[in-house]
Amino acid sequence: MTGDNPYIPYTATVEETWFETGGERSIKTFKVVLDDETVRENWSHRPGQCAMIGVLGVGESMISISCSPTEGRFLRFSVMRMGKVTQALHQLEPGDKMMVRGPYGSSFPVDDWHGKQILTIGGGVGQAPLRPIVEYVRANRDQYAGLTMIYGARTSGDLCFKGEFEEMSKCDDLACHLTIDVEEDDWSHNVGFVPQMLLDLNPSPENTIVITCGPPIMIRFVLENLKKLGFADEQIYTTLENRMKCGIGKCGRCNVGGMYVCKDGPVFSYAVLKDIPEAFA
Amino acid sequence: MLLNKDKWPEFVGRLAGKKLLAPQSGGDAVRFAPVSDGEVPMLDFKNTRVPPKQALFPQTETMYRFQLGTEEIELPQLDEETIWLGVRPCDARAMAIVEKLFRWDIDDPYYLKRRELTTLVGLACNEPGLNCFCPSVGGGPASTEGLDLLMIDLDDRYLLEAITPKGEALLDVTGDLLDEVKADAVKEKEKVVSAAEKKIKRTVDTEGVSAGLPGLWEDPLWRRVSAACLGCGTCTYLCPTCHCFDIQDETEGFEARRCRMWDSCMFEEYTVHTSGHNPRPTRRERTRNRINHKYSYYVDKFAVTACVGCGRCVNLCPVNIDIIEILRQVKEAL
Amino acid sequence: MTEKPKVGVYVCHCGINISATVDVDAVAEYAQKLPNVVVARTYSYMCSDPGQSLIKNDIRELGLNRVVVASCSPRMHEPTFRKAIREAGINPYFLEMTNIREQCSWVHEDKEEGTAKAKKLVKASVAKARLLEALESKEVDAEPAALIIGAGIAGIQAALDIADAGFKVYLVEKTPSVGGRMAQLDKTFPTLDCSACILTPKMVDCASHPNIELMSYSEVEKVDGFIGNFDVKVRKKARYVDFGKCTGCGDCAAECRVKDRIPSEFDQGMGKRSAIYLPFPQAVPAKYTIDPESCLFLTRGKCGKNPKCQEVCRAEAINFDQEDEIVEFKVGAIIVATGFDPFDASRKPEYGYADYPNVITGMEMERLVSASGPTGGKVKVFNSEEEIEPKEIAFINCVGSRDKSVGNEYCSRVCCMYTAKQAHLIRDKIPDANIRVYYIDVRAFGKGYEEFYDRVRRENIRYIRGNPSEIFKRGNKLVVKVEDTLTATPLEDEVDLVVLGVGLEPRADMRQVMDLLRLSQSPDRFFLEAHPKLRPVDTATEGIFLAGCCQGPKDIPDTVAQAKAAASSAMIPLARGKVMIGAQVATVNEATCRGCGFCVNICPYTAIELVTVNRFGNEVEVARVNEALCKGCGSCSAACLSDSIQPKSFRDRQILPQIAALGAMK
Amino acid sequence: MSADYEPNIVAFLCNWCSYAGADLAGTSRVHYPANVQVIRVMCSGRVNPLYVMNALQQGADGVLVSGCHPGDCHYMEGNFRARRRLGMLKSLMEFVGVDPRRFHMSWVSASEGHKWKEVVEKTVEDAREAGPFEGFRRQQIDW
Amino acid sequence: MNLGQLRKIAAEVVAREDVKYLIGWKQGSYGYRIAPGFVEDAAGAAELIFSPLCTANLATYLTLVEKLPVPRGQEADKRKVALMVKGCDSRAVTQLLVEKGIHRDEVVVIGCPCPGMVDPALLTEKYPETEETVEVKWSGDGFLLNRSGEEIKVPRDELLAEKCRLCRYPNPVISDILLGEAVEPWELAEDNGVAEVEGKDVGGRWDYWEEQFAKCVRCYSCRNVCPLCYCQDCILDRLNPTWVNRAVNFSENTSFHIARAFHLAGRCIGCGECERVCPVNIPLGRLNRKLAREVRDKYGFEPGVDPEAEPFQASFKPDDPGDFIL
Ligand SMILES: Cc1cc2nc3c(=O)[nH]c(=O)nc-3n(C[C@H](O)[C@H](O)[C@H](O)COP(=O)(O)OP(=O)(O)OC[C@H]3O[C@@H](n4cnc5c(N)ncnc54)[C@H](O)[C@@H]3O)c2cc1C
Ligand SMILES: Cc1cc2nc3c(=O)[nH]c(=O)nc-3n(C[C@H](O)[C@H](O)[C@H](O)COP(=O)(O)OP(=O)(O)OC[C@H]3O[C@@H](n4cnc5c(N)ncnc54)[C@H](O)[C@@H]3O)c2cc1C
Ligand code: SF4
Ligand code: SF4
Ligand code: SF4
Ligand code: SF4
Ligand code: SF4
Ligand code: SF4
Repeated sequence: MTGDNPYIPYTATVEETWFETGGERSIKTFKVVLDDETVRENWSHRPGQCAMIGVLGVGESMISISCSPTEGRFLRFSVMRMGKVTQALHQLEPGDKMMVRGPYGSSFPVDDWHGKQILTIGGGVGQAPLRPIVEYVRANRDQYAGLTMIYGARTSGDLCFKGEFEEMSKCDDLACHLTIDVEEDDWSHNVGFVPQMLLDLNPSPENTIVITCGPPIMIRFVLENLKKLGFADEQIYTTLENRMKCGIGKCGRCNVGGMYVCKDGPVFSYAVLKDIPEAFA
Repeated sequence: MLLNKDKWPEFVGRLAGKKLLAPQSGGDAVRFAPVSDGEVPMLDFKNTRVPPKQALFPQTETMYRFQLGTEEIELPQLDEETIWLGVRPCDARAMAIVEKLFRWDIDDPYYLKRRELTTLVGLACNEPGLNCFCPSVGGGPASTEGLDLLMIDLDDRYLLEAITPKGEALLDVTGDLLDEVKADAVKEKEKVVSAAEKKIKRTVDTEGVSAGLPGLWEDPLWRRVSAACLGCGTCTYLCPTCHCFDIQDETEGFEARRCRMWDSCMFEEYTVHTSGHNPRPTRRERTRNRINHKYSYYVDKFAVTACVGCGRCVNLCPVNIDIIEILRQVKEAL
Repeated sequence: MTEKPKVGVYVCHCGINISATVDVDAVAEYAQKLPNVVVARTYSYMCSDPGQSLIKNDIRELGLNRVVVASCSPRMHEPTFRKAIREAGINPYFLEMTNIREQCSWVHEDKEEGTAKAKKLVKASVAKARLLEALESKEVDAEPAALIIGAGIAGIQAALDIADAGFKVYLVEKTPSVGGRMAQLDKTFPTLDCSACILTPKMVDCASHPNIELMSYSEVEKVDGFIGNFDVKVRKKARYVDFGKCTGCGDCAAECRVKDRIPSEFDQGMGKRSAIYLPFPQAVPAKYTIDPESCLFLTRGKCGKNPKCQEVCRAEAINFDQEDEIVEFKVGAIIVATGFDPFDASRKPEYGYADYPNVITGMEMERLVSASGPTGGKVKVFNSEEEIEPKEIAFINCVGSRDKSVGNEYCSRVCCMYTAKQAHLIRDKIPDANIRVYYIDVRAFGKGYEEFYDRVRRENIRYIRGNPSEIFKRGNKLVVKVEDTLTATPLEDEVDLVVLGVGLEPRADMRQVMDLLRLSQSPDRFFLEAHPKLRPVDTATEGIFLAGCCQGPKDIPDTVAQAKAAASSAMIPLARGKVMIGAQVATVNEATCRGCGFCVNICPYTAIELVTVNRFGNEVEVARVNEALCKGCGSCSAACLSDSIQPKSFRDRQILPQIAALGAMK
Repeated sequence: MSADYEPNIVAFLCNWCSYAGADLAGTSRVHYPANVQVIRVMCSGRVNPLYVMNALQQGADGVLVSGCHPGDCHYMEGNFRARRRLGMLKSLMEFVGVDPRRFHMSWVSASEGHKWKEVVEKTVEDAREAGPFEGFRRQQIDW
Repeated sequence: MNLGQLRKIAAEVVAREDVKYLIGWKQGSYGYRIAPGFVEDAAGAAELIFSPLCTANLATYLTLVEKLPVPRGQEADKRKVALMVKGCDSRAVTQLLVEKGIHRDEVVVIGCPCPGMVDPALLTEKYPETEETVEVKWSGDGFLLNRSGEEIKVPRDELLAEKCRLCRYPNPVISDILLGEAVEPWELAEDNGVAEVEGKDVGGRWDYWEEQFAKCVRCYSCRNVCPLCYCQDCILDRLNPTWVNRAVNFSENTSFHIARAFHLAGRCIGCGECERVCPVNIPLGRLNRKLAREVRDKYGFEPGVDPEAEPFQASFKPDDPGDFIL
């Protein structure tokens, strides 16, 4: 039964880890490689999908896969330390085993977006599911019109993937806009909330797809502002993070209205989501 | 086929060798319990408090075992064939309804394996309970859906109808105890069944409910009907169609297992995000979700209502939150 | 705790102390396989320098972050190993000790059994060690000042000692003068020193000491904080006399319109005073005070045309507009020296204290024999109408002491002796008096006491063993009804004067002080000390000490001894200038606390209080621990139903795995 | 019940009296059975009564809680509190059918090494008589 | 009690500015059922009843309200909740006051002296439930049923609920408004349930409870309905640390029940709700009553009668029984 038992995780080995942010709710990134070669070869995920990762004896958590399949045959997870499972995950060091099952959920329809301008708007750990898009677009540069990234956090210490932005800003048609909530020394980028920065940048809705991800309150205001800027519902995508246990549409708790976030989501077009009353609860 | 009731003990005897469960009265609450060898269960009860959904979806199921510190996973042995005797049609229907979910998209190996190993022998209801309303939701006191074999009590004999090959197999091993069905028995059956249907009083018209529910999202009725809710698990744990579960790792020394257990959308903790944010923060949202799930979401996904009208939640809700009454109010509000 | 636990296990041979009964190598081998254990070693003496170095090296080289030492009792070497691992750079609380000597190798004979048990214990220690948390003990500054409440002999003595040591003392006295009960005494047993002669110099010192800020006629209103850092608020009551201007001449009192009409507290109501008064001639400070309850001007708003006192005071010190003044200051330690009340004899109606003027208390007798007393030292009593010198005098001991019927089971410790003293003084003044003492037992336990008692008995003072049942009047005489229990003869003894040897009781207003400082009472209702034997001057609250009769009845020598003890204890934090706040304290999970306050009731150190916090706009009450007061006993935690309060290092989530480890393996 | 059955006992000892008493037993080389495993807590008042239940569920056959004699508690009254709580627990456990021989409480002072030995012997003997407590075991269930 | 008076007073109370709503009993959806009623206006007040079927203890709702985050700039609603209580319910309120689960100024307590409730199980056994609503009243020394127009008088002893047979406080111990006349407390019955268990030997008791606890589905109704189980995060289903595994089996269920009963020692006021709501009929009351009796007999303590009392579990007496100590 192991083979077709969707609840059985694969073993993977942690190759590298580093902290993205510090503090009580630190975010740690894991680069892991699936142990079994066939499994590794057969694994294919798309930007936006996630996986159930965990530690045997403690439990599992749904975490976005924060790398693009174009990056190589490994997986990356950026995990914020929240509770029981994420705490156990944080204790993993290179060489330790992590249990992984997936990939799960819907993905961003990146192939439908060919020729379009891509705008990502992220907040905090919400950048994790956006990062694969950025990477995917970078890897397939010629197929997209361009990419703009807006990313903010409370403080500079709360920004994930900091090292990568430098490099990114060097590419001429990739615009990378960073912001933090309050003024800090040695901060050369913007100061202010993400939704406001969006307004300030005033991107044109034309031929553009927006993907936003972050804390519920940020999303709410970003959506409002996108409306102001003239974006249509169909142009906007976001992800939801409801609580889930099984990841495969059985355990019941992740539903928003009639949708299961683990199956029908986590990626949703705003056109769909706006009619689901529970989605922004 | 017909089985004379005096041959009932012998019939039961023939089933020996497989694990047999039947309703038994423990104190004043009837429940399914294993039948020991030589024991003859009498099927003279209305319905069990706890539904037989546990046949396929045990309250706690070990998904796999492992030793702490290793990654070797061991699956539980699922190979015992069981026969559940005296399953009421609504409960069997419920199992069929839930199976749709467990088969949807990705198969749930545990549920399906258990279904394979289980033979469900039903018993039609001649005396429906006060809160039975199966006809309102597409069922009936002699519904066969989900069953392998249905028995209908015709006073001194049982009428046995095989529904699936598994049911037929049962008739095969007991063939010598059975008589062919004659017209009188068929007539009698019809009489019994329609009499039973007539005894169902607390019915409710569910026409249009599924389509109409989304429009009632913010209706004041939800607050009204949920105000008294205690947020306990009674209505959901005892509901034959409720199927939500929690997954937990449990350890004992170095031994550990990952298991799943019933969960309930009426619990506050059910949807709480780790951050503390709860998308369903009050009993109003939770009650609304329960009704919507059964009468709208499930219908949209699987074209069937996830309520079989067994009446358990009505009987046992400690504070008289009555799904029949809620449906009436929903109808009114439409 | 984010890092992965990396445990090192160190099993000690302790020479052969352990290894004779425990196969230490087997234990280490076993430990090596436990989850998160990086290294397990044995060594002959773990506590030795090389042993400690072994641990330290592993910490540095293998990156250990948890250490389990399986050796002797933690009561022995926990500090040693804590220090060692701290030196190697990890938090000292990342240590767990396994006792395989005192509670294993030394008490078991069978090596197999001993080894098996040692393994289990190590396993439990590893289970806990993985979950240990880093703790910091904090040090905070201590204010180099002390507050002393009550200026009887206890308070005075403590104040002088602390002040002499160079610390600031705030001495707060409720009444207008310092001195307390001792000032009321005539001579003191057993040496018969004149009380005033030995006390007055100390009172004066107190007032003039540069380090003592004396606040008489004042009361402490509020005390917050903890050892080293108490915030104190004192109310200086209005005296209506300008403290700076009053010269203490007394002209005012002499002219007061209610002169000699107000019963004097000092003279036990036997003498009279004015509304403006000095409690007694030697009072310190020698400043007058207007009693607002008897002053005509203050009670009626009018005193003749003009208040007389104001008219006569040449220093112009009288000021009726004066108001209470609140002063606030900070101290590092507090001494409570609020003393006692004499037992109220009217609570024993059978003795007729309230009915007969010639039944008096010992305290009244003190004033009566005193040369400065209301009678100028002449012993005379009113026998109905006439004033006589009593010839037949009976003392009764144990009035209000050792007496369940009034709720005082204790012995007051001074009555036997002061009765003897007073009998002696009367013998001096009325040589032909017939004096007897009714007693239950005579307790003369102090230095020189038995000798003194013997001397008094030889002065023709009869001691009759018996507890009088009744006193009534017959003609001009009082009749003491009693049974002489030695001869079993019932007596009806006719006397002129009965002196009741009243016992000592807690101050009537001590509840206020208890609430103020959150102190507790012992069953005798005096203040409860932290430990009856080993910490007799400490209270449950660190930094608060007891001196004198507020802790229990005692005589002057004991009072002074205790005052000096309290002073030296109080000076410890003052002298160090710092206090340590324990690391192993309780903490509250405010998210789950239901604010029931069980823990608040339970904490013997009043370390917990309920505070109101804002939970997403809702006000909820939750418990909060004052880490400076908490001692980490954990009693609160066992009563918290929602497990919201947990002592660090002994949390449920640290102990439960320990239990599991001990249970699981047979 | 096999003749060589050795009960497994978990004991909770307060740091100041009972743990010290047990240490004294060691220093005085008093011998006693090896069945008792000690968990040190600061005060008997720390012992959450549910520890007793938990220990039995996790595989102990008997549980002992020991603290200072009344009036001797290092924290003044922790042992009084333990007495009330654990007394209630004992009644409850007995009512539920847990053999009372499985749970004991004692006062052992720091100078009572010999008493500690007696307490251990009594606890072990009682637990032995009560037999293995399999009924309540966690690991036995549906594993 | 006069229903008119009840409804009038209820209407007055809910009309008050400082009252959010009133919780009382109203006719349920069918048969003998009674439902808790949350009354906000006079129309709602007119539905209130008080009858021998009003067994439910509404005090539990005092602590069951979800405190939602208050939007910025808004104030939390601090108005009072009015609550109808019987004798036993009023003890729950009192105990809540002792434990600061609520504060006195947050409630308006409307006391209903209670002549004793009907046991719904006994009632349905004798007179099966119907879909029509049935009115039950007190009448003289018994109960009066009105089933489809037919009046049936049943002697009190036949139907009296067990908790009422053992009730010492039929009159509210605390109330702001008292409806009707105080009732005369009656003679207490023997606690046969507890005695039955006590009559068994230790092994017999274990077997008895094993059978009972094995039935439990851990729906947590018993806990949720209990007015004194109001922890934000109950230890019985908490994960870190785990006291009781979420797996449902005899071992975990036994822990669950021991812990629950223990948590209620000296706090349970005997309203019998846990036992009433248990869907699988586990006689939970026996556990609680046994402990309540110990607390009363051995420790001289009765919870829920004095709002100023020190909580039993947070206090001690130097002479508490200690005869079990070695
Ligand atoms: C689609 C999706 C993508 C996510 N991506 C990321 C990511 O990239 N990085 C990241 O840091 N976090 C992500 N999260 C959130 C992450 O799953 C939770 O923070 C995590 O499960 C917390 O588990 P815990 O055991 O540490 O917390 P606890 O509070 O101790 O949780 C206990 C149990 O509850 C479950 N649980 C609690 N909250 C959640 C939740 N929000 N979702 C699912 N299960 C929950 C856990 O499975 C666990 O068994 C994502 C969630 C979803 C649904
Ligand atoms: C009749 C009698 C005779 C005695 N004879 C002798 C004897 O001969 N020899 C001997 O050794 N002992 C004798 N004693 C005992 C002796 O009186 C005491 O030992 C001694 O007085 C105790 O001193 P103290 O400072 O503790 O208390 P106290 O003298 O009572 O002093 C306490 C002081 O605190 C003040 N105070 C109280 N409450 C407050 C407050 N809230 N705020 C501020 N100030 C407050 C009081 O006003 C008082 O000034 C005798 C006792 C009695 C009753
Ligand atoms: S509806 Fe009834 S049974 Fe369901 S959770 Fe609410 S109170 Fe419990
Ligand atoms: S919702 Fe109620 S009536 Fe419907 S199937 Fe579930 S328990 Fe039965
Ligand atoms: S006992 Fe527990 S729940 Fe109650 S106030 Fe204290 S910490 Fe909070
Ligand atoms: S651990 Fe002890 S001292 Fe600290 S708060 Fe709790 S009861 Fe008080
Ligand atoms: S109500 Fe009954 S079934 Fe539900 S948890 Fe309580 S005892 Fe178990
Ligand atoms: S069982 Fe205990 S922890 Fe749970 S809610 Fe009740 S009192 Fe609180």
